[in-house]
Amino acid sequence: MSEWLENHLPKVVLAPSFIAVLIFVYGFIGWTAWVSLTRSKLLPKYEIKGFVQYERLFDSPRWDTAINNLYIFGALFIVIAMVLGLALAILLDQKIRVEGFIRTIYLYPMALSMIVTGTAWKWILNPGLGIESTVRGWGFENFTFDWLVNPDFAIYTIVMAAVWQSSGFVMALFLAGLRSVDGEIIKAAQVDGIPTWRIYTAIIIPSMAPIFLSAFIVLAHLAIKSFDLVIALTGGGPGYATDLPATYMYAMAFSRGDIGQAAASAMIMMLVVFAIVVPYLYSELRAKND
Amino acid sequence: EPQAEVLHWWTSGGEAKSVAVLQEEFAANGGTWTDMPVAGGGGDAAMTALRARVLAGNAPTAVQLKGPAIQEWYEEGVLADISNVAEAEGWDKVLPASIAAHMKCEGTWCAAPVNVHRVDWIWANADVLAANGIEMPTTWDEFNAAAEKLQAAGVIPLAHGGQAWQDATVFETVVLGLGGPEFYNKALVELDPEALTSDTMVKVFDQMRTLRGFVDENFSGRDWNLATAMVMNGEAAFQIMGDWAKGEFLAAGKEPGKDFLCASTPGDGYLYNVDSFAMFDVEGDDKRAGQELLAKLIVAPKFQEVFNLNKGSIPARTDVSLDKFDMCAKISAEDMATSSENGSLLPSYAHGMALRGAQAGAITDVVTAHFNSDMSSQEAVQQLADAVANSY
Amino acid sequence: MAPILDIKNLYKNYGATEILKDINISIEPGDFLVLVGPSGCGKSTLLNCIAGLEPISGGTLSIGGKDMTHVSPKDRDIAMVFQSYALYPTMSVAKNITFGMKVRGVDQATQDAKLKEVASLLQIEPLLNRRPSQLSGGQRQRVAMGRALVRDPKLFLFDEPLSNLDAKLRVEMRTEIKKLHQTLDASIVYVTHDQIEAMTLATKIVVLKGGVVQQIGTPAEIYNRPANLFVADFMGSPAMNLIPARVQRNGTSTQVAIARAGGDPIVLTDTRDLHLPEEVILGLRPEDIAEAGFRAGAGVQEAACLVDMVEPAGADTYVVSELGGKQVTARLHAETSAQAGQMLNLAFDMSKVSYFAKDTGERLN
Amino acid sequence: MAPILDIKNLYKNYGATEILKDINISIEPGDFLVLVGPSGCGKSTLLNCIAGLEPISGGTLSIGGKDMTHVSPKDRDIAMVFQSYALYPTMSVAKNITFGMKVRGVDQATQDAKLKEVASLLQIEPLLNRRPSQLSGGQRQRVAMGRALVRDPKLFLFDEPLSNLDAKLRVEMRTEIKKLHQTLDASIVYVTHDQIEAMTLATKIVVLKGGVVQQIGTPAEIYNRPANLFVADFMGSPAMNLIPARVQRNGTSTQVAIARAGGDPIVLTDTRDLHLPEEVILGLRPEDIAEAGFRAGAGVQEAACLVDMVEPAGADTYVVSELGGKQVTARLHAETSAQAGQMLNLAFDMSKVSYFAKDTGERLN
Amino acid sequence: MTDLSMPRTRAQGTAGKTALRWLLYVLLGLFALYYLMPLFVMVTTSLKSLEEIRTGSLIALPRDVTLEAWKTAWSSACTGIQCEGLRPYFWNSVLIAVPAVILSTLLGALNGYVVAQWRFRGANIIFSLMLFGCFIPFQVVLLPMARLLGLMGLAGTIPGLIFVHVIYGLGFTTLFFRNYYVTIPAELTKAARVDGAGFLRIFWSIFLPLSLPIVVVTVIWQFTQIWNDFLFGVSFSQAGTQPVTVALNNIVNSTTGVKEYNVDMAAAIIAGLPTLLVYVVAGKYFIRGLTAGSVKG
Ligand SMILES: Nc1ncnc2c1ncn2[C@@H]1O[C@H](COP(=O)(O)OP(=O)(O)OP(=O)(O)O)[C@@H](O)[C@H]1O
Ligand SMILES: Nc1ncnc2c1ncn2[C@@H]1O[C@H](COP(=O)(O)OP(=O)(O)OP(=O)(O)O)[C@@H](O)[C@H]1O
Ligand SMILES: [Mg+2]
Ligand SMILES: [Mg+2]
Repeated sequence: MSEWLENHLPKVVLAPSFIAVLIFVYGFIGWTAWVSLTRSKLLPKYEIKGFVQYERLFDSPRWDTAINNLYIFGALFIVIAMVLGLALAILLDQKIRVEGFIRTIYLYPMALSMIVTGTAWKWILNPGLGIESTVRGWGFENFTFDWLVNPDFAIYTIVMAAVWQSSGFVMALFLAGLRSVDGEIIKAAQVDGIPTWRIYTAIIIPSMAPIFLSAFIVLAHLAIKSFDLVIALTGGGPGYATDLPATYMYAMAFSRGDIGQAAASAMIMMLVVFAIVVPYLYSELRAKND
Repeated sequence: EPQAEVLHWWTSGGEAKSVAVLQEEFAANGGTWTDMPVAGGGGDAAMTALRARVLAGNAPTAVQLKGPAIQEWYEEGVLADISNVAEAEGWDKVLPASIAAHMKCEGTWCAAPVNVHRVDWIWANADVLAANGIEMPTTWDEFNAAAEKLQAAGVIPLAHGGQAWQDATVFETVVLGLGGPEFYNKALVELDPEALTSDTMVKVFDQMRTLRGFVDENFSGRDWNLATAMVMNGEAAFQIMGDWAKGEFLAAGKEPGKDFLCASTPGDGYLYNVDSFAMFDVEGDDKRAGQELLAKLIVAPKFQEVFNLNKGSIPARTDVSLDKFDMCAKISAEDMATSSENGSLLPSYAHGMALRGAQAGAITDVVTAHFNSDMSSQEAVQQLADAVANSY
Repeated sequence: MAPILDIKNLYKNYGATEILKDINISIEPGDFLVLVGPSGCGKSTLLNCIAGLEPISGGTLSIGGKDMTHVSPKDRDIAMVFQSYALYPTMSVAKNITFGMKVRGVDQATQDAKLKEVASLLQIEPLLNRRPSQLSGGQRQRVAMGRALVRDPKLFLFDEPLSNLDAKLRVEMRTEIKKLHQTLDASIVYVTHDQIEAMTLATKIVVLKGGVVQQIGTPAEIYNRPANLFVADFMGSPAMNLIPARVQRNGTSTQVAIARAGGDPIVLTDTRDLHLPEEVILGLRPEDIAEAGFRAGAGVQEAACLVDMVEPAGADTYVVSELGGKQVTARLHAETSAQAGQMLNLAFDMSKVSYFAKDTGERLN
Repeated sequence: MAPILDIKNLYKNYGATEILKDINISIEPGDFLVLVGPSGCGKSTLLNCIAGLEPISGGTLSIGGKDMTHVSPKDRDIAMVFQSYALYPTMSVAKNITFGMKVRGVDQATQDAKLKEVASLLQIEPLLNRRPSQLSGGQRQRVAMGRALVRDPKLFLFDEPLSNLDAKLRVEMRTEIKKLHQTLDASIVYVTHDQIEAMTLATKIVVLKGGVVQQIGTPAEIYNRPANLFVADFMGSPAMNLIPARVQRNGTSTQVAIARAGGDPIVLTDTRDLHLPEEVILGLRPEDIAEAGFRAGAGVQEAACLVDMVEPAGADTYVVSELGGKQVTARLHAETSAQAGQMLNLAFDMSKVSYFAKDTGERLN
Repeated sequence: MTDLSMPRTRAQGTAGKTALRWLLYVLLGLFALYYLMPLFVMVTTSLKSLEEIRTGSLIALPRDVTLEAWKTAWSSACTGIQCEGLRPYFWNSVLIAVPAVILSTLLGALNGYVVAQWRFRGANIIFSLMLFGCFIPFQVVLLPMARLLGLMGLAGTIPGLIFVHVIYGLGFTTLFFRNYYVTIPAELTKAARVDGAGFLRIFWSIFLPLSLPIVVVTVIWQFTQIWNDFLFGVSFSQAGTQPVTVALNNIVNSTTGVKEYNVDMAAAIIAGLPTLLVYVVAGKYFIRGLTAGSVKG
């Protein structure tokens, strides 16, 4: 018995988490799939009615906007936050005197609830209150920065605030990764005559590939689930120009008592995630295995 | 000993004090009040919590609920019947019929009303109007003319916050003003497709487009109270908003009639937003007793008076003395009485009184999309009909 | 010509510990400097300082006549093989080797040619597509070598580059390095623990101990005329026999008396003209003590000694005998019939003897 | 007694590559088995398999008579020194060494005593509080040794444990390992590239090539009677001379003709009674070719050869001459007057000659 | 310990290098400004009186600095009937966040360790499945989870909230640790196994001490997520177990009452302080080169 335990301990240790995930993630996904086939309103019902919720979903112009926004927002947010996070991590890795202080400054946005920082951003980005009026106040009368109130550009202000909030954490993630790279290898590269930037791009960063996976998953998750950010900053507006699937789903599930519709949108969201994450994951884990 | 865990979303200073009155009375009658406040999103967050708790089999005793949502929850079979209290207290006699109707589920009483907010208010800065020689408008044409005048004078005619619910608030007053009570009822309560696609509706959207022109460029995402502040500052002249805006004026030390003016929006009718409490099915005699006591106290004149003085709204029951209330509240109460008689006392769709969430939301989507883009009125009308059809 | 590497009064500390003390070394272009010394004496640290990977705590260091204090490693024009290999873990073997060239903008054809050449030299052609983690220890070491060998720098730094190779391969590599040195006229600083490597490769050997230079000289100088007891003991395997002896001058020659286990002291005569204190440490290498009859020469003298131990080692047999209170090793031919416990006539080549002061350990002759 | 380690038909693949092929080895208690072979031949892999760190792909492996297939490394009662050290980076040297004992619940006093003992043996006492990153290469290697030496297992596995130590220390360590082996009567599997280590330590040597066992035998057997050309060439440094020759039987003795550069073939006589094919490869170690007059014995025969190269190496001087189309090395004493380009009389000890088949490379005599 | 900057010798740097270093600091400073901008707005607003906010520019410096709002937010702002500010809710949040962070981090570390260093058949698939779990929108789990919590008898309790946070934190913590541990040489595990250490011992003695930087990252992440969580906090709590975010939300989000921005901002900053504290304290352990010197090659 004890020998069996000995040999199977790794699996035993993993098992509870795995079972929990099976139930609380995949079980619930199954549940959601089921509900998405019903006409659940205020509370879930379990009588299957076919794909009517999906039809409603694809008929909804608001959902179209939400999905398009997700692509724009997701792509920009992930790329910018990743690049910025990495850049900041590298800069911070140069033996900075006040590293701890600066690191905290970059990280703190994560600490504050978006319920309120959203208001601050709203003011800063509002042309009448924030940057635009301040800069005009300095005498630059033609300065315009009205993305927040422009339906075509409002989504980019969401990107700005989202990057502001999350890039610090990505930086921390990369910093931890940078610090785990073996110093001897860097020395070898220096002697090999490799310029510092090439050392980062060709040696350190490739050896951090797993950390990139972490950062990507974190950012993708934030992109998919960005919710209070939008609610606080634009409330989905102007109009529903900055709606995202997550806000759509929340609105359906909780403001409108249309759980079936929410479930359908959740299923589509997860399909989108699946389509993006699985190939990446596959290549990442494969590379590790050979 | 009566027990009550009360889920509500009245958390800001004035509101909280109002509820505290209820709690004190509840305690004075020997009850124990457990407070479970969840603010946010006009009760969305509270509803989220409610749903989770109902599913967990851990429903709160009393919940702030309103409009058709009460009936929806009733249909889920989770509401308690408080008819015995209502009958003992004679609610039927003191509540306007249309408001009483909201409190009943299939003939039994299932909720207790707290107050009546009037939604179709127009607020104005007295000095600005005076300076430009403008009277409070009584028709939308007057409003438009006044607005143009103001615009020419460099004043923002209409202070507005570009949030979907604010757009919807303006929209419903325009529907009421241009279409009249009957049209409002057909279009926004009964969701009659003919009404939704009618020429009147096209005109409504035209007027929305006109109003859009009276709003400054930076309205997007603005909180309603910042818009109110614009009126206070004289930066803007008018705001269309429910009577909670009065609270902001009063908090800033402004006097009604002198510093700021209140009037119903152009047209007949009265759009109400009634807050109420519903009782959930719970186990235990102490909780049941709590529910009954709570229901009784809520509708009792004392609480109705004190609460509404604090909140800016008016009592739901018609037999409360209005002596202590301000001018605007008195107007509101008078209008409610007349409207109740001539059938123009109507539920506000924008505040969840008229429609179920899905339908109201579908309409709001179109309204806000139209207001924030250059969509034509025809197109908007078409989309409105489609969205409503798609929302069931 | 200016020295290619010039180290003056170099100090290096890690925190409070002094690792290198007052190092002075200079290398002419084309020199092959071998650094030897006990484990932990600071050899790798010195290489690191030369490469600019560790800041120096004092003194100056110049390469090609240019002061290097503020020059970063990548601008020093050196190639280095690390003791710990330090291969790029995410790159294939081929990429590990060519990466430096690629960065320097060497064209593809040259890269390929160089890679091919080096890979065949190091016998790693079949491994070119592997990752370092899929290599054996010796293979990794060869890749590390390859990375340096494709370069054409002012100065090569090799830190025990052959330690994990089998004897055969090591000999081949040694030859290749020697060739490299001769054909490219490259300047090389080389750390090794292999005495044969040191002897056959070096034009100059530096013996380091505890961060202090003990002796700098040609291999022959170091081997034949160690500057002190430490060097004498350290170089050569098995080590030089260091035997306490009493000396007495006798005309121009010297009488050396060595205590012998189980008998009177052996007295041997050194015919060289030496001035020595009375008590000395006498140094004589095992190969200078042979079985009587197997060694001829002017200074050779015989004496019977008690054999304590016989240790056959392939080509030779070592015989240990206690002399002057020390275990003295003699290298005999493989076929000796010597047996432990017996007396054996040994031939001492007195012309090879080194004398050291008993107190300071410094060389006396 | 049952063999302490018994390997039968062991195979090991990494993916599609076969690394070890049909290995059969068995060790009696107290055996000191040395594994040698070219870099990358599978030595470390074999140790990993024995330790249970890599699953085997075929065959069986038992330790102390018990099949080990499903036994985890920690229950195999082995201690191992890794070629790559594998020190615990966050632990001090002392903790690195005592960790194994602590895990096994050895009491503190014993731990301390053992630590002290091992630290002094390895000369790392001053380093006990350092982290591995603050050590030199050789110091790290000694800590890795220490981790194994504090244990008292059934079987020790050493993977090139002395490769980064200086010659002196290496000799000392070698002696200590030998002592350990003798006093504890421990069984040891030892990988080394150092021929002297292999020769002096082993009771049994296994020569591996490309994952295939070439020969198993005592050091003397391996050295004197290599089973095939590979072993002959691989063992011994400098390597055995392998010279193509034509043989002709002449009564009970054999005439061996070897082509000579710049002259007629040398003809030497082997007096042993051998039956050989006409064309053979003749193997003779450098130390069995001496300068004429310096080697006596029954089979010794002299011949004049043209010296191509003279290579002094401290204790000896190597002389290279082309014979049978091969560079043949002879080991001469250090004082030889041989000069490149001159003819030199060399003495060949024909009693030591090995003969190998030209085609298969297998030993013939 | 390597850094990519030049080793600093006695006299640091030439002119070019000094300039570069200045550029570096300027760059870092500019980014700091970007990050600080909203905080500036929040802090200044929190120091203004309501009157000033109503009449002045929202992003100007305060004319009269007053700490009134901070006091109110901490101890007298209304979050419903009670007007005791954030104070009473802090403890709930601590009771939820601390155990949940510790548990999820520990479990994640163990899981990551298994997946990275004890690969068995299917480990990667299990890992992928766990990872994909990160993406499940919390809104969809709310209702079924509520039902299950009710069945388990954990509805509305702090253990229930801890449970939920641990479950939905596992994906991330496992991800972080796994991706850190795959870069640690497998030889270490091997050596420890030969040394007689078992699975848990190796984890505890060898891997955990190596994990400081990633523990920091994970703790930062988990603590932030859990401390700032609103959705679960509001749905799975009841009166008496509500976390501080619900209180903050109640202070900030009044639909029809007077909005006190200064109190809102002060409350938000106060609510964020514990998280900030974690950043500062944990940040010390961003240490370089823990694996240095462990293995050769
Ligand atoms: N993970 C791996 N995948 C594929 N091949 C491998 C892997 N690890 C080792 N090898 C190969 O297996 C062979 C045997 O390796 P091993 O480490 O056992 O060699 P070795 O005899 O110890 O060599 P050395 O003396 O250089 O240490 C080598 O050719 C090596 O390239
Ligand atoms: N980071 C450090 N902190 C403190 N001491 C160190 C550090 N690195 C190395 N040392 C010490 O400095 C001395 C010299 O180390 P170095 O690596 O130069 O030795 P070495 O001559 O190369 O030895 P080896 O032959 O064993 O590789 C050693 O005693 C070592 O313990
Ligand atoms: Mg070294
Ligand atoms: Mg090996």
